[in-house]
Amino acid sequence: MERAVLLKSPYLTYEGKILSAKMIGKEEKYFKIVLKGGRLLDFEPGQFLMVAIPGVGEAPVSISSSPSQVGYFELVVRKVGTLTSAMHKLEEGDQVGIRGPMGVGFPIQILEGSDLLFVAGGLGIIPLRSLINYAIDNRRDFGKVSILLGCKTPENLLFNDELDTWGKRLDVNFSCIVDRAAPDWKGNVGLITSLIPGVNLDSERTFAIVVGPPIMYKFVIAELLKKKIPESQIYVSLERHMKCGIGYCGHCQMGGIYCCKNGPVFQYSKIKNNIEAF
Amino acid sequence: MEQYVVLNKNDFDDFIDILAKLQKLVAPVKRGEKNYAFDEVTSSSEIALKYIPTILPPKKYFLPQNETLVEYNKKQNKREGTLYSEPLTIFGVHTCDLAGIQCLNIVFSDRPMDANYNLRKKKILVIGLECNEYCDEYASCALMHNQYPNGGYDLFFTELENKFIIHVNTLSGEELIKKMGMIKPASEEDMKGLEQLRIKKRKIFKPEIDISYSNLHPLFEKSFNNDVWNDIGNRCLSCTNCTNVCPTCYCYDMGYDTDLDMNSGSLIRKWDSCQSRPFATVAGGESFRPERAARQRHRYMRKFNYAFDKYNRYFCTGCGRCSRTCMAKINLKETINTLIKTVKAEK
Amino acid sequence: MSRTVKVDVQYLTRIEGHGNIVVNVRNGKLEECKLDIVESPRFFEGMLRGRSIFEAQHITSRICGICACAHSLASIQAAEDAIGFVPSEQTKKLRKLLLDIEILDSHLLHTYFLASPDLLGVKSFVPLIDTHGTLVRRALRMKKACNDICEILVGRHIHPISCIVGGFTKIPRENDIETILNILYEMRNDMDATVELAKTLKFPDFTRETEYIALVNDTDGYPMIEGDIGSTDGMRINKHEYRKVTNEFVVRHSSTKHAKASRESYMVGALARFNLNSDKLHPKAKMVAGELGMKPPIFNPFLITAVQVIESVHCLEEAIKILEELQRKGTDQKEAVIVGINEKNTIPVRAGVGVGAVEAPRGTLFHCYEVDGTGKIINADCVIPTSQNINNIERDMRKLVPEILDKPDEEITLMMEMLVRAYDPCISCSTHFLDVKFIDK
Amino acid sequence: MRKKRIAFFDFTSCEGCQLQVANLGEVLLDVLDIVDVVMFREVMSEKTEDYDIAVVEGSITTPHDVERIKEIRKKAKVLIAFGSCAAIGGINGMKNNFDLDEIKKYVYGKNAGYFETIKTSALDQVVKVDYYVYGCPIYPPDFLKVLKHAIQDIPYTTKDVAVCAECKLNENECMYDKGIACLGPVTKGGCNSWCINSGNICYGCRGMVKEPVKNGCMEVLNKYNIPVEWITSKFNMYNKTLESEDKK
Ligand SMILES: Cc1cc2nc3c(=O)[nH]c(=O)nc-3n(C[C@H](O)[C@H](O)[C@H](O)COP(=O)(O)OP(=O)(O)OC[C@H]3O[C@@H](n4cnc5c(N)ncnc54)[C@H](O)[C@@H]3O)c2cc1C
Ligand code: SF4
Ligand code: SF4
Ligand code: SF4
Repeated sequence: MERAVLLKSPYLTYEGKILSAKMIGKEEKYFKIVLKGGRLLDFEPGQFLMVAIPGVGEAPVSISSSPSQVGYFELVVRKVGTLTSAMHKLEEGDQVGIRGPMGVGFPIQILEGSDLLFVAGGLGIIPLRSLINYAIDNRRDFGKVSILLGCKTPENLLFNDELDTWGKRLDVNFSCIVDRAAPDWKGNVGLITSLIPGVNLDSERTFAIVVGPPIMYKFVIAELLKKKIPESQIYVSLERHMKCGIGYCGHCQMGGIYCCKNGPVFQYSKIKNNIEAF
Repeated sequence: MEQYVVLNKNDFDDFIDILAKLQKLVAPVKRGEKNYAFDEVTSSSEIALKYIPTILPPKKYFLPQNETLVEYNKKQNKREGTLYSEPLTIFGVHTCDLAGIQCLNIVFSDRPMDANYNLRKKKILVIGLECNEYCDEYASCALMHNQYPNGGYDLFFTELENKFIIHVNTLSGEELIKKMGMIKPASEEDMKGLEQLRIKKRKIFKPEIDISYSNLHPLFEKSFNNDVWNDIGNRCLSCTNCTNVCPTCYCYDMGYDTDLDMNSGSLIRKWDSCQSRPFATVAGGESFRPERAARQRHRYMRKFNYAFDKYNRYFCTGCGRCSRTCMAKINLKETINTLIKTVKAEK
Repeated sequence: MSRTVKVDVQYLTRIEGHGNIVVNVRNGKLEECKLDIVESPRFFEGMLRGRSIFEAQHITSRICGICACAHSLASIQAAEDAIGFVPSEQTKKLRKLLLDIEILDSHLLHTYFLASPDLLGVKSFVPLIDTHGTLVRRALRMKKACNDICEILVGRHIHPISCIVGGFTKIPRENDIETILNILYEMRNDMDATVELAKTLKFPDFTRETEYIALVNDTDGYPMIEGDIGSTDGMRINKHEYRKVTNEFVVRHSSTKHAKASRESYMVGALARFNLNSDKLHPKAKMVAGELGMKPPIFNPFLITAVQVIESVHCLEEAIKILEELQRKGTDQKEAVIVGINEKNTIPVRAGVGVGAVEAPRGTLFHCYEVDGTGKIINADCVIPTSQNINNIERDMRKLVPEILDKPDEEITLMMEMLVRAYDPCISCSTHFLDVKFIDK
Repeated sequence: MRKKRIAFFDFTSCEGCQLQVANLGEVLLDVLDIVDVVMFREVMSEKTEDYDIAVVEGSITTPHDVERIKEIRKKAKVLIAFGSCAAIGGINGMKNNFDLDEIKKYVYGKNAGYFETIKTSALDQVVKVDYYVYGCPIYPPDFLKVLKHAIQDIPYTTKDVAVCAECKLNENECMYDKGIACLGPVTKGGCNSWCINSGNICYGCRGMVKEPVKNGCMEVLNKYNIPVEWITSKFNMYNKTLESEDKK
């Protein structure tokens, strides 16, 4: 066997340096990262990275910060398995391998000038936060902005400080709901779907952007359709098992399309008939 | 360049000897009672010229089961895309497997380019071999239009009574022929012999299923909710054999492996199968194809529906391996026949 | 003398399995002296009942991880004996080869990792990595070589895969034989170094004459896999009568049975084989015996380790001899047996009792099965070398303790441990109890 | 960083899995570079109570075993079930095919009262287990993989894919093609189809995959005309212990 070094390989990673790291939830750790050598990460909200620790593994992780936030980017990782546990051991100054950005993000050009309704369930807030902050940073490019956030319990809420600022802004409608309340919880209790009927929206001007656990989509989308939001104005971001991130390895395939390459952001009208999507 | 030449059977031994000396040579050999496998050979006596599709298709040489993609060394802060490859000649590839290689070629020339596949491929010489008879009842090469050679090789051998007619298809093939002293140009008579064989074959190789090539795609498009998936789903054991042996299945897993020094190591690509449950399971345990029925449907759809949409080509070569290997006797031809019957009835 | 000594070694180390040593000397009088076997009983004989005779090998090889091949071979021999199957010449040769490699492997493990740390004054081989780096590397290399050979021959050393009733499911090809031979040729250098090492080791001086038992036969070869049961007290009986020798009896403090033959106790293993059959050793091994000054009969159990080195040389050379012959004649691949043959009834079965007797690294190992007309096991019995030796070990201990009473406690303890270790006991093997219900036919 | 301190323990077993460690050859020295083996009774006399990782071989078969494993669990930060006996009960579980009193009498005879024995348990039926190394004996590359994860303190899961997958990649002729029953389709892979490569069948020593298909298997047996007992008798060899019992 001859060994050759490939100058270009889609599986090679860049080096990322962790600027800071902290726990922001029971199982979630936040990372602020820069690419080494001043390399810029040119991405759209909704795109993701393949994050690697050599010797341990690699996993898809959404970029949680907005592209308007320059100088560094942010990731939030929940500890569930091999790689994510290893990531939780990383601290400021440590390195990670980065491939990406991968996939198709939210279509900012299409969204601009319209009303936005964000619906986030659980960890869905991690990728959605990128677009929310983008919209807030470029507030004047958009119409009405509403955010609906659902979570299991109040302790599971991430980005508490940021949620507060969103809540305090007069140009953002923010509501939050939990499945199960804690004694000192004063907010809403119930399923996220129960918030939708109360939202005041102009269905023709509104784009709904939904990210959450698999079971959430069916019910949320049904509510949105009841509100007469056109199917073509609903965007979702889907999670699938991914290995290569570039449309080869087959793990993320849903029907004929690849979640990593054709998604993870999809226009609902385009995939509603894909029997493996929801 | 395109030309036909002739090798006398008496010279076949010498031909293989020379071939084996030039670079590593693999060819079908007998494995166990009823099986064959591509394996390294050094003389013609080891080669099974009459063989039914090998346990694994030649894809194992193009897309190795375990392949190093990246090597790293933490202390030296080094990461390198790596390719391990060697010059190789594959002798005796049937037309169905040639089609399989073509399918993989199409897939891996998508963007971003998979350098490992494409560079390795450049080092492989492919010598095809025509089937003059049917392999067995599992084959459906005629339905899939793969019973005749259709490119994808450097040289192609057709066995006539006492000689092989060789079609030279590429420059590499031509160079190889030049190194062989015993090769002669094909005469008109030889060509007539070849033509006659093909005519004879036309009578033997008839579409194995009563459906036209072009109707397969619409058939599968209409079959998402067919009961047949539940039926085979109930029988399937998820042993993953059907996908591993398929010449056009290329799904893979990737994982890092570290050396014992905990410093250096590599990123390895391994074959993976959509028939196993973990394949589409995400953190939290949610599986997107939890039922075997859905996994089986996915396998079929990838062959007859999705690939056709994307590449305008079926990703089934008709080699019959999946049916042959399946211990639950899930049979591709039967499945398609059931679909034909039930989809018609639905209308 | 009014000395009081209490030795209580819990979980004896560097032996296979769990055992404790208890010695009690009060006012110079030996009150208690025993080797407690505290291994959990494993019920192999009980579990075998109802199993097909063709499954016995797979199960009984799991009795012991160190001598899994010997158990396999004894089990197969018993099974084939019971159903009246006669293996081919090639099979017999391959089995002999396998046993040679097993003994080689086991002796190396014992000499280098279990016994030599005592003789070099350390607690284990780990400190030796720094002080005796070449020695440790050599030991690991030799062990790995045996392992690699077993991998080619039977799939793996621990719980061999391809060696079953009827023969081998996989027969080494030409290139396999060549590979193994090369490994063995290369090992000769390391073996020479091992002999040199043995020359430097100082073994404690102690003698106790006992009865020595091993397989004997009338061939020229060193008996390993076929023969009658022979003893230095002049006994020679057919293997089917093994119970006359092993004579097992149950002792309260031990989960293994004790044994006695012509006298109150006897010894099996390398030293017993040497005392009985040394004239049949390979010439090279005989030479090594001379170099080490070993001449039978030897009554010092501490010298078992030295004899193991001699046997290692023998096994290495024997293995090479067998392989060179196979290389000359070639192997017949058609003899490969298909594993399910039993289920396909290609080997006829009949009711009967079969005995397997082979020389395992630690001594004569007996397996005995009674099967019914369908080939199912009705009764099973396995007599393991260590359970035959334990009685003898205790008697050695009883003689040794008074002789070393003038030494400090730690030294006495160490001597006791070394004595037990010298026997290379294999305790998980020997924990089996069977009330003798067996009807000898 | 201090090297992790590893201690080996054995319960009811043949100690073959520990021996597989000694069989690593010179690789063992590389292992000793990254960890401190502080206790390994089979080949070492050193003893200590201070260890990070307990590698435990063998099943739990006596009341004393139960106490001892609980003690080890208390002291160890990480516990690795090492080999089939520890991970799934393994061959010792065959005992559970019999009535406990009956088998005791058969083997002990009139001395049945001397020794206590209980139904065979896998470690995780008694204490919490962090890592599993399957196999009878363990497959060394598998062990090294788990060890590397354990010293980094990150989880490791054996992929839930049948032995058949590896068997096919090794291009073995399938046993079912020869009309012989094989446990490959229901057994967790990772051994590189060791046994089949050497011409034997798979006996299921690594335990079952998460979702074995009962009805599918039955149909296969019918098709090949293989009596169910051939499969069940093999199945009862290694997989009896975990039957119908919950994990800790
Ligand atoms: C587009 C996308 C964006 C994501 N963004 C985030 C994020 O921002 N933050 C976050 O915490 N998580 C995110 N995830 C999920 C994250 O990728 C998985 O949690 C991670 O891959 C688990 O890896 P592991 O090595 O820790 O787990 P493993 O030890 O490999 O396995 C644990 C479990 O995770 C499943 N799993 C393994 N690999 C993947 C995979 N590639 N994708 C999904 N599940 C997998 C396994 O089936 C198993 O059930 C995202 C996933 C996708 C597809
Ligand atoms: S080979 Fe058969 S049983 Fe195995 S996964 Fe494929 S369809 Fe299922
Ligand atoms: S031999 Fe056994 S493991 Fe291999 S494919 Fe057949 S059933 Fe599976
Ligand atoms: S093939 Fe089966 S029995 Fe053999 S090692 Fe693998 S799991 Fe164990």
